[in-house]
Formats: sequence, C-alpha cells, structure tokens
Amino acid sequence: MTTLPDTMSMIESDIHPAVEGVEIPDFLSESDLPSREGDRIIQFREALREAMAEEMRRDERVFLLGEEVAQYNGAYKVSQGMLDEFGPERIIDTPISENGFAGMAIGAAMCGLRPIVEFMSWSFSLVAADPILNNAPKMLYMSGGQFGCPIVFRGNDGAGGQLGSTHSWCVEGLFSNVPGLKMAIPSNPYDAKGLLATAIRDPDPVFFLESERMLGDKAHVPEEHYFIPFGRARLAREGDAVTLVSFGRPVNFCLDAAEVLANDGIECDVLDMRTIRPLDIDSIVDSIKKTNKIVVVDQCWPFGSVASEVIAQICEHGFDWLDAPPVRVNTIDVPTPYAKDLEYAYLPNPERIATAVRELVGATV
Amino acid sequence: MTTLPDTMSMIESDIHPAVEGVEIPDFLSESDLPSREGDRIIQFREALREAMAEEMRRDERVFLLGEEVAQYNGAYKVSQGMLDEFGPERIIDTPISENGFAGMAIGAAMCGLRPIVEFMSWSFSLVAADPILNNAPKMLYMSGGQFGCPIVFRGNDGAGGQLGSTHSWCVEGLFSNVPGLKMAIPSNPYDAKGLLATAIRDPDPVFFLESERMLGDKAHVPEEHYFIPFGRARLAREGDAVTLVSFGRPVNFCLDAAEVLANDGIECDVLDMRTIRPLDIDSIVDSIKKTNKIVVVDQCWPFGSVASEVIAQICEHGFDWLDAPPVRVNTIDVPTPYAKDLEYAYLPNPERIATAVRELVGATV
Amino acid sequence: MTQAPAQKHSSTDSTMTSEPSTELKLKWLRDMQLIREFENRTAQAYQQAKIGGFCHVYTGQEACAVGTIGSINDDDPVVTAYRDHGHALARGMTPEACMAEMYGKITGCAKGKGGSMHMFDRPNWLFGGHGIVGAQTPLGAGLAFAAKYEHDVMKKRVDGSEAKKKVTLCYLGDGAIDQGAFHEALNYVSVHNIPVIYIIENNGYSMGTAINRHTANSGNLISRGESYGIDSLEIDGLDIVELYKGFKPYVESCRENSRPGFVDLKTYRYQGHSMSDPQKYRTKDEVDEYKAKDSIARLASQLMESGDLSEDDWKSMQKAIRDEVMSAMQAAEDAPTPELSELITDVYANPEKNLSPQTTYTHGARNPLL
Amino acid sequence: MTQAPAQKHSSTDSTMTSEPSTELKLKWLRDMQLIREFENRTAQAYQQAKIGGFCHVYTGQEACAVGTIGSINDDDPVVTAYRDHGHALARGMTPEACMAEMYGKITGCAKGKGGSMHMFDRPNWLFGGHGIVGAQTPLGAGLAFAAKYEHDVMKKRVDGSEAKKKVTLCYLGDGAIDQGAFHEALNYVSVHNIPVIYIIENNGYSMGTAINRHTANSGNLISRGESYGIDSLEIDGLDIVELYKGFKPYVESCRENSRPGFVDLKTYRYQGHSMSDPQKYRTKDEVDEYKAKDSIARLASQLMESGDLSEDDWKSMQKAIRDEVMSAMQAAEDAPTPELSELITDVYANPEKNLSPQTTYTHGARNPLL
Ligand SMILES: Cc1ncc(C[n+]2csc(CCOP(=O)(O)OP(=O)(O)O)c2C)c(N)n1
Ligand SMILES: Cc1ncc(C[n+]2csc(CCOP(=O)(O)OP(=O)(O)O)c2C)c(N)n1
Ligand SMILES: [Mg+2]
Ligand SMILES: [Mg+2]
Repeated sequence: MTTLPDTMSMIESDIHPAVEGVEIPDFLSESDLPSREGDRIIQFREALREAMAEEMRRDERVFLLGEEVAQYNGAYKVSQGMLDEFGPERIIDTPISENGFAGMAIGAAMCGLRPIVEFMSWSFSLVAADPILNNAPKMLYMSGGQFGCPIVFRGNDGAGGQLGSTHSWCVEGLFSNVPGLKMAIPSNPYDAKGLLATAIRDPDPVFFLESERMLGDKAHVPEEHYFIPFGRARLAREGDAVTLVSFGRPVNFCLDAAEVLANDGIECDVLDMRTIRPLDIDSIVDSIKKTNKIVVVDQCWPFGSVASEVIAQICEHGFDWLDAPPVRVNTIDVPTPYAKDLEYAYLPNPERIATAVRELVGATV
Repeated sequence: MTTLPDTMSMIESDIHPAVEGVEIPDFLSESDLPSREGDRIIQFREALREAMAEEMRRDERVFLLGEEVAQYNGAYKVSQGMLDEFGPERIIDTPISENGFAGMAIGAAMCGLRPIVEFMSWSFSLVAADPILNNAPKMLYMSGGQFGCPIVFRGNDGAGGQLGSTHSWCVEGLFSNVPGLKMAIPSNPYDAKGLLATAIRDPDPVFFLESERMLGDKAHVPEEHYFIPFGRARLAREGDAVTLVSFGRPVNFCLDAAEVLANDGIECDVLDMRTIRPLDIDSIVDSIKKTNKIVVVDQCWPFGSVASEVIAQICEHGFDWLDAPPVRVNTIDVPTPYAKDLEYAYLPNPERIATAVRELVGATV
Repeated sequence: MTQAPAQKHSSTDSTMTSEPSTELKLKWLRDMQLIREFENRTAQAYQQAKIGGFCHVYTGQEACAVGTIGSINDDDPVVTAYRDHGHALARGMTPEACMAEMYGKITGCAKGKGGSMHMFDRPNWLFGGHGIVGAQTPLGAGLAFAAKYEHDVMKKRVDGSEAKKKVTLCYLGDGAIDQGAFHEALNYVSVHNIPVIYIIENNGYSMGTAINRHTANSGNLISRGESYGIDSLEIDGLDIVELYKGFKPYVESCRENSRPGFVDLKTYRYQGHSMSDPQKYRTKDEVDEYKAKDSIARLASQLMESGDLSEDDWKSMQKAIRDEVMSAMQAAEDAPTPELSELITDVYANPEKNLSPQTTYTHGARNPLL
Repeated sequence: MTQAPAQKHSSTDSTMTSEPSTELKLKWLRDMQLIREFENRTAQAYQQAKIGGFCHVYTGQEACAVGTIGSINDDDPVVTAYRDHGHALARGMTPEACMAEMYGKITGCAKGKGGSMHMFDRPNWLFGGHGIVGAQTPLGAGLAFAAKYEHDVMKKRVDGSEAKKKVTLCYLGDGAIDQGAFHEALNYVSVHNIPVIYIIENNGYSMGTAINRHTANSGNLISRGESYGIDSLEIDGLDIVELYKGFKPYVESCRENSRPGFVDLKTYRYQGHSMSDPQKYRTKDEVDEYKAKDSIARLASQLMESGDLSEDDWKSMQKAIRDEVMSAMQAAEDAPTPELSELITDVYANPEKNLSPQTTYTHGARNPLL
C-alpha cells in the first residue's frame, strides 16, 4: 500500500473499528454446544424472548421496538413480560410507521446503540424497504468506514395461516440479494435462541426471519445462554440417496418428507442452512459428494430465489459431483391464496418434496 | 368442472375480462419487423418518447406521471415536448412521493386507465415497494379476478455515472422474484421503442428498466410504430464457442467482449433477453445445444439474481448439454462505490466478461 | 391548482342538510342491523374455525359505513382497509358473497382467494378491502383521479358511457394516520384537486394502542387535514342521523368543487382488534359506556319514539335479517371450495409463455359477481 | 408522553436571544464565505469533470447551515440531505476532506466511496449526507433518540463518557416535505418527545417544481409541524443575525424540554438544482432579486457599518479563504485514488466466510477522519 497517505493506516482488527464495543462470543463446535435433547420444553417464541432478554440484561445498549411489543406484550407474544422487566424506555411501542421507526433505529445504531426492531410481519417491511436496504446495509460503505449499523430486524416471514396475498411475504427471495446484510432463518426453537443471541452480538445488520406458523413449536431449549455461529449448516438427518437443503419452516417439511421416503428405503441428508448470508455452501458440497443428487426446498417464489442461488453456487462448487440436474421445490409462483387447500398446495409441502425426490431418484437410479 | 356453481362460468377469452379494452398488437416475426438498419439515427430517450407519444395519441386512457416529467421536460429529457403536445392533465408533475403517486396510478389502472409511471430512478422506487409489489401484481389475484392493473412503471435502473450507493440500484435482482408482474429491460434504442409500445398495450403491470448510461445511445429507429413481443430473446451476435446471455446495458458489454474475443478466434453467441419475465429460456437452451458453454452477465449483485435464475433454469432445461459449469458475471457484491475506477471495476465490464469466457474455454478446450 | 383556504366544518354547520326521510332511516336501521348480525355470525364461524386468517369485525362501527355510503351515489368509488365487511354489505354485496369469501369458497367475492381482508365488489364500485395499513389511501386517490380524468379529459367513461362528477370515499383507521402513504396521498390530492374523501374511522385504538399513544395531537386530528389546505370535518360516528346531516353536504361540496376531504369520524369497536385479541388495553366499563350509546339502538328508539317503528316491526326486521344471514352462512357452507387449478388463475390478464420457471398460468372461473 | 400544546413561535418572539458578539459574526462571515468560495470551485471542478455523479451546490443558502449549526454545541448530532457541502464545512470538516471526497480520492471523508451526496464526519458529529429524499428524517430521529437514551436510560454515553442533554439538527429541502418518511418521523418524535429539530431549507423549489406546485398549503408550512403538536417556527434564512436570534432560544427550549422542532427556514439557491439543470423554471430577475438580499454581503456590510470590519479586512479574509480552498483543491488533486482492493472493504464490520458467492470481504484503510 505504498500509495496510502502517511496520515492513514490499515485496519488491523478483526472487527471494523466503526462499530465499537463489539463482543463476539467464542463459538463452540456443534458437539460442544449444550445438548439439543432434554426436557426443558418451551415454545419457539419463548426461545426468542430468552435470547433477547438475556442480551438486554447484559447490555444496556440493547432495546426492542415495534408495534405492540410493550403494553400488548407483542402481537404474537414474543415479547411477553419484557415491558415489566425492562420498562417502557427499552421496550418501545411504536406507531404503524415502519419506515419511520426502522429508520429511527438505524440512526440509533449509527450512534452505537443495539436496536432490535420487531416487524409484526416482514410483510410490513416493504413500506420500510428504503431504510432497511438503502441505509442499514450500506452505511459502513458509503461513509467510508465511519459508521456501522449494528441492528437486528426480526419478525414473521412466509405464509401464516391463510393470511392471503399481502401478508405472506417471504422476503428472503428479495432481500438476500443485497450485500452488507446478514440473514438468519431458524427452523426450530433451539436454533432460534442461539442464532438470535448471535445476531444481537453481531456488529452488522442482521435480518432475522421467523415464522408465525412456528412460534408455538415446542422443543427442549437449554436455559443457559449459547451462541450458534452464522454460516454453519446443521445436518438435521443423515442419508445417502439425496441431499435436501432448506432453511426456516420448510426444513420441517423436509424432515417429514424424509421420514416418509425412508419407509421406501430412500434416505436423505437434510441440511438446515440456518443462515442464508453467510451460506454454508461447503456443507452442501460435502453432502453432494456423498449423494450426488440434490433438492433445494424454499418457501419463497422460484424466480431469483435463494433456491436459485443455491443451485448457482452448486454449479460453481459441486458441478462435477452431480449425477442429475439439481432440483428446486419452491412455493407455487402465484400470489398467496387465502383458501386453506389452495394455500397448502401453494407451499413446498412434504408431498411435493417427496414427489421431487422420487422423481430425482427415479431419473437416475 | 362439475363443482362450479351454475351461476359461474369459465373464462374463455385469451385476455382476462377484468381488464377491458385491451388491444394486443399482432406481433411479427423478427424478420418481418421493420429493419434495424437505416439512417434515422435517434437517441434511446427519443425512442422511448416515440413509443409513449404514439400510444398516447392513439389511446386517451394513457397518461404519464412522475417527478419533473412535465414542465421540466423530464429529469433526463425522456418526456421532452410531451407537455406541449398533451397538456398538463396527461403529462403530470408529481411531488416527491413515490409511494403516493405509484399507489395513485395503481388505483387509476384498476379503473381502466393506462398509467405510465416514471421513476426518475428505480432507486427511488424502494419507498414505493409496497404499492408496486403488494398491490399492482396481486390485484387481479386477490380480487378473485375482478380488477386488473394495466400499468407501466419505468425509469433508470443500474449504475449511472458515479451516482453512489443509494442511487445505483438494479431492481431486477429484487423485483423479478414477484409473480404477477412482467419485466422488460431493453439494451438499445430500437428495442426500447418496440418493447415500450408493447408494455403500454399489455394488460398486466410491466416493470420497464432503462439505464441513465444508455439514454444518449444512438441508433437507427424506424419512424413507424412497431411492437416487440415479450419473451423473445434476440441473437445479437452469432458464434459457436460460448453462449453469452445478458439483458439491458451489459448486453453492450458482452458485444464489446465478444469483439475482443473474436480477435482470438473465440466466437460467442450473444443473446439479448429483452424481457426477464417472460424469460426466453428456449432460445438459451437452443444456443447451449450449439456451444455447450454459457456465461450469464448481469449488472445486479449475484446473490439470488436473475443470473442465478438463468443458471437454475439452464440446469432444469439444458443440463445435459453443458460441457462445463455455467458461469455468471455479476457486479461485485458490494454497495456501489462513487470513485470512478472503483465503479468501473464493480460493473460486469467487458474485461471481466472476456476473462470469464477465456477461463471457461480454457477449462474445457 | 389553487387551493381553497382551509375552513373548519362542523356538524352544526349552516350548510347542513335537512332531516332524512323515515324511509331512509328505516333502510339504515336495516343495513346496520344486517352488519351487526353478520359480524356476530362471523365471530362464531371464526371460533368454529370455519374462517381462517385475520378477521376483523365491524361491530359498533356500523353507522360509519352505512351513513357515509348512504350519502354518496351508487357509482361513486369506495375503498377501505381490512375491517371491510361492513363497507361491503353497506355497498350492496350480498351476505353470501361476503361470507363465502371468508369460508374460502369459489362463490366468495374474491373466489376464496382473498379472505376477510379482501372484499372486492366491482359491480358495486367497491375496490377492496386492503390489508397493508394505509395502502388503500393512495389507491383511493387513484380512483378519484380516474373519475376526474374521465370527466375532464376523456369526457366519457373508459367503457364509453357518460362521465359524471364523482366523489370517492376512502376509509382508514386511526392507526393508519401514522403511515407515510396517507400523508403522501393527502398532499397529492390537495395539490391536484382530486375529489376523494378520507374518512378516518377513529375508534380510538390502533390494535392495542390508544390513539394518544400512537398519534401526536390526537385531540385535534382535523388540524392534520387542514395543514394540507383541506377543508376538514369532525363528526360523531355513533349517531347516524347527525352523521348524515353533516356529511352529505360535505360530499356535495367536494364533488362540486373537485376538492378532497378529511373526516375524523369518531366511533368505537366493541370486539377486539381481530379475533385473537384479549383486549387488556381497555376496561369493560369503557366498552359498556360506548355500548350505552349504540348507534343501532339509538336509531331504533328514535324511530320508535317518532312512531315510525313498532316493537314488533323491529323484532320482525331483526328476525328477517337473522334468517338472511343464516341462509348466507348455509350457502357459504354448501358452496364448493375452489378447484386446485384455481391456484394458478387470475395471476396475469395476459398469461404468456415462460412467465414463470415453474408454472403455466391459465384463466379459470369467472368471478361470481361479474 | 404528554405533549406541549402547539404554539406559534416567530423570530420576533420575546424569548429572543441578545445580539451575538462581533467575534461570532466575524466567524460566521468567514464560514459563509468559505462555503461560497468552496462551492464556486466545486462547480468549476465539476465542469472540468474532476467531480462526477450528482453534485448539488449550496450557494445562496450559506446562512442556513452556518447560523443553525452556530446555535448548537459541537457534539450535538447533525444529519442532512445530498446538498451537504455547506453543512460539512460549517460543522468543521476540512475543505480537503470534502473536496477529496468529490474527487473520489482515498483522503476523502468517505474514502472516495461516497461522493458529493455522502459527507460523513464522525469526529464532528455529522451523520451524512443522504441521497434519498426524506430518508435522513427518520435517521435524525434516531440520532436524537440515542442521545436521549444515553442520558435517560444508560446515564452515560456508549463509550462510557458523560451523557448530556443534546439536540439533533436534521435538515431537509422543501421537496422532502412530501415524503411519507418525514411525516412518520414527525409523528414519532412528537409522541415520544425526541429532541430533534427538523429544519426545512425552503429554497422554494424541489428541483424544477415551485413549492406551490408540489406541496399543499405551502404558504403556511408550519401548520404541518403544529398539526403534530410541535411548536414550530418560521425564519428568514437570509439574515444570519436574525436567524440566530430566533433559532438559538428555540434550540435551548427543545433541549431543555426534550421536544422536537419544526422550522421553515426561508432561503434561496443561486445555482441550478444540480450541476446539470438548465433552470428554465425561474427567471433571471427572480434570481437577481434574491442575490440583492445576499446573506454574506448583508453581514459584511453590517460589520462594516458598525466599524467591525474594514474593506481591507474583508478583502484579506476573502483572499485567505480563496487560498485555503485552492490548497484544498490541490491536495485533492494530488491525493491517490483508492486502491482497487478498497472495492471490497467497509462492507461488513464482521466479514465472515461465505457472505457472498463471489467475494471475500476484508478491511482496508482506516478512514482519514478517524
Ligand atoms: C404496514 C402495516 N403494518 C402493520 C400492520 C398490522 N396491523 C393490522 S391492523 C393494525 C392496527 C390498525 O389500527 P387502525 O388503523 O386504527 O384500524 P382499526 O383496526 O382500528 O380499524 C395493525 C398494526 C399492517 N397490516 N400493515
Ligand atoms: C425518493 C427520491 N425521489 C427522488 C429523488 C430525486 N431528487 C433528488 S433531489 C430532488 C429535489 C429535492 O428538492 P428539495 O427537497 O426542495 O431540496 P433542494 O434540492 O431544494 O435542496 C429530487 C426530486 C431522490 N433523490 N429521492
Ligand atoms: Mg382504530
Ligand atoms: Mg428545495
């Protein structure tokens, strides 16, 4: 760097100095994390709450804002009891002004606070697309490294129960295109807690996508605080016939399909990506080396989706291992219908996944 | 359809009856269209203007609105002279309220008018993401076929000349994910005119993406009115070594690269997609059958981009014809930098394309 | 493009309309009771899981839709938010079409694709039912723009028929005031003299948030409208007769002068925000206080006092309505669900090849209302 | 959360501050002249294609930035739109850092990555320079929120130092009033008592659109602020002394009472909207009329009349400023462009593996201002 003026120097730290007071946890290997088995059975929403509350106890810079998060205890009860514990200055009810309060939180993050913005639904984040896409992920860059944006945006993503066209967005298909943000999409309570804790600690803007349909899901979640690193997929089931790759709610559809397929002797590797940016392509390729066949399952529309991206990356990194064209199962490419049966058929449901796997296996075996 | 109640019937027409008074032109085959060669040399912006003016003369339902389109004659002079010809009731200056005026135009389209909404830049459409994504493309569906939305949104897309991070959006990477819309991205004046005329006639919402960098590009454009059908790619250059697929401005980068490569004896098929939705995958597969190698060039960020989509579709339809993994050349995956050299390096410039082609050819030859 | 100076209207204004006819009042009573009954059944059906998704009932607010829609012409456009059953019925949608929509049946007004939040009725000039808070407000501007464009520019309607001077009604909740889209719409329509009236159905709550906790200066909402140079009006939305007397001349003035309107229509909802609301944010006393001022009971007793309605008439009216709603429910129950093939219809008006990597779109059943 | 009732301030208010000192006035004169000179050079450099992209100069509006920033503390946060060179200089950014940014050099305040519209200066509490019209207004609310949160909740700053009662200044143009984001911000800060002052630099035009053609009721802008219960102020932005006398006490009141502000600051820009504007929407006469009221000339002649500045002093001040700007230009010219490797730096604060299908992000040079 001979051309750098004398007055300037290179950044040596791992974490960019624009964001101060960052404490990245020491991440444990999967096997060193607290056990996923146990009898402390709680809901997905409680797991989210535990991650937030624990970080808020530890760090006064962290606060939560959004519609109905305080007095109403959360439209979906994720923040239940948090107003009582942290008071109205840290658990903040906002007007229905997503652009306004998301932008406000970004300004606060530039100042070094650690906002958690709850979108009642990511579907309502479209009115806030400008601040969350044009400001948060670009602030560090366009300020030439002066201001970072340590913030978490979280809320329900994807089809709920018959919520119809405007309320069922899978924003990952749109927003993951944008550099500067990170994106986490847990599929179960255990991961939800560990990923959200990591998201709050992370100095970059994190888009955290939950699902109304999973908030009541129950599983053992350790009481202790733990952190799941971004960019590390979890092998949720092992098999050698086909690799199933998914993230968020449809991971559970994949597990259901895998169960059914196993009855027919088709054993699947099921990879839960957990984060989309970063995307653990290495684990995908490792699995393909074994199975040579892959189905990517994504609850977003197909065109330019995360599933398309996974396929493009597979072509880049694992093409020679493929015995058959990679396959994707997305939601049907239409606005979300209201009627129950239509909505079910619309989703990448276990039947559609199983059919895709059978066709793939049939096509090559 | 035995279960359909007596009072209901099936729609028989080609065009959905929710949109009335639709006149789809008779599309000609490529060779029957007026010649691309000639000496009526005009700018890209004039070609756009001709398409709009001609449709406005023919159909009083068509009007244009946007910031500075009237008295100022357009921020980029696309609408120059149109206020004089059509008056302030049809060429309408709006406040800087993209959400408001896009939504307003959608309401007008529901009533059967044919608005053309000019976004000074698609970068400014993020504040209008909700109406353009949640309303326009879904209106027909969520009203159960009662209201359509015949509307054109158009404006500059992609990096301009050093406009920096917030003003250089390639929205195709985001918006093409959404069903219910069509998307056209011309690369030259001739196509701009013919595609925009088709867009205005089309009864569905059309996202029409231009480029500030191309508005001054000059070429022969026939005076007569003509229509280029959606979903038909143009073979802009013929070769047999590699297929280059692109759309919009980078088609020109591909042609430049192809020229250079030809000097080394590497002849490329260059396909200009012209529309993204519909996407003429058939032409791509036809070309691959010849070249067996493909590079997709896209001026948007890579993750979940149209390039990813093209690769996913190639896997679905042309996998067996590939001799090597499909390759994509996108902009570099960072917010758009201001500095001139950085911006050039950021784009999928001809050098980056040529390098990708050489590597691909080297990898397989 | 010159704007009329802001001027404070009020329901005691001298431009007030004369007393509405008994016939009209009886119609209103019937219409309001229809909504009340319909919504009670909606709530039941929701509890029985016959209705899914989000469902927001209109109980308590009946006078708003009936009184305002009763002040416009049949072919004036109307658009509203997700709490839309009342508007749909007041606008003339059959209870069957409305209920069947919520049951997700092909006979629903949106063929079962829309649900509770998406009531559309083209023959009755109802342009939805919209779920995104505030999103309907620019749309409302567009409906009014189109009517004005037809009248002033095309001199005829798009279908060739005669163009009229129209007023559009666009409803929103008090929570929607806080959305940027609404302000953009207000500014636009004032600058461009677009005749749309924004009616804030101010029930005092945005979900669980009391109005003073979500919007500034909430005691003087009409100052917002006035700050855009819009002649604005505050009305008691529980007394339909007074509502009409204040609103009707206001409509005509907006229509005549091609000016927008802004109305703070004070009302109250008896039920929770949606069907899953425990309502801890307000007291039972507060709810009871409003129930004591119930608009339906008030009109019924007025009509009884004036001798225009007997106890028996009222009872048989209620019974007839109950029967009507019950048979609508039965019809909804009996109607078929959409064929699975309907999943891929009504996506494009012109479904070309290769629009989707996955799907070839088609046209399906014609909408039952068309 | 109770709001103070709206109250009309004006620059003749009794809370007016006393006459500023001569020292202060001389500093202002210098600061304004620095901006004037800087912008003249900017325009030249743009014409010579040394500056690219969009470039909006501040000429004519100098008193706005200098007078308002002169009324706050050095560590009060400031944020503005894309017409930001004036604010950057008034806030204390060196002309070198500002000019080098526009030249796309690594020594620029955003390392050449931001350009004209993105002036950031962390040591001087300047949070940008933002290009999307209106987008800075929620950000401004956030800066003020953060200061209040540090003061009220954390009782110290995030870096551990003492927390103060701060006021944030957030600038916007008259065109930005029409953006929904601004209204959402106004409502939020009023409901939550956030001390941010929105300063509308009302130069009468949004690009080529005169204010009465783009915003409703434009003759009474402060009624907008008041409709949110915000104590609002209209000031002549061409007379810096009067500006200061009206604005300074207003700032202190917002600071003390933790309340937002709304200021209609009337000003004028001499140049086109951006460097590529033919300005057919206004007459030369109109421009000349305003130039006759030039804020710099006015202050200079006031100081001369009062005997605090001689012709010679003024000339040598101008000369010193010219030299300063010329050397800034030279420094910008001489500075290196960013290495190509800088393309992929400053993207993530924590650049992990596999964040991109294509790129492995790194950290690059430390920002020259840090
Ligand atoms: C943009 C957006 N944000 C949030 C929601 C969720 N939501 C639906 S209704 C509602 C409350 C609206 O209250 P109000 O406008 O007063 O109408 P009311 O329900 O009282 O009729 C909220 C927060 C939404 N639908 N859209
Ligand atoms: C959302 C958005 N829409 C449009 C633009 C393009 N644009 C940039 S500045 C401008 C005019 C703004 O005028 P005003 O707010 O009065 O500020 P001034 O330029 O007079 O300082 C426009 C339309 C933009 N940057 N952002
Ligand atoms: Mg309400
Ligand atoms: Mg201006």
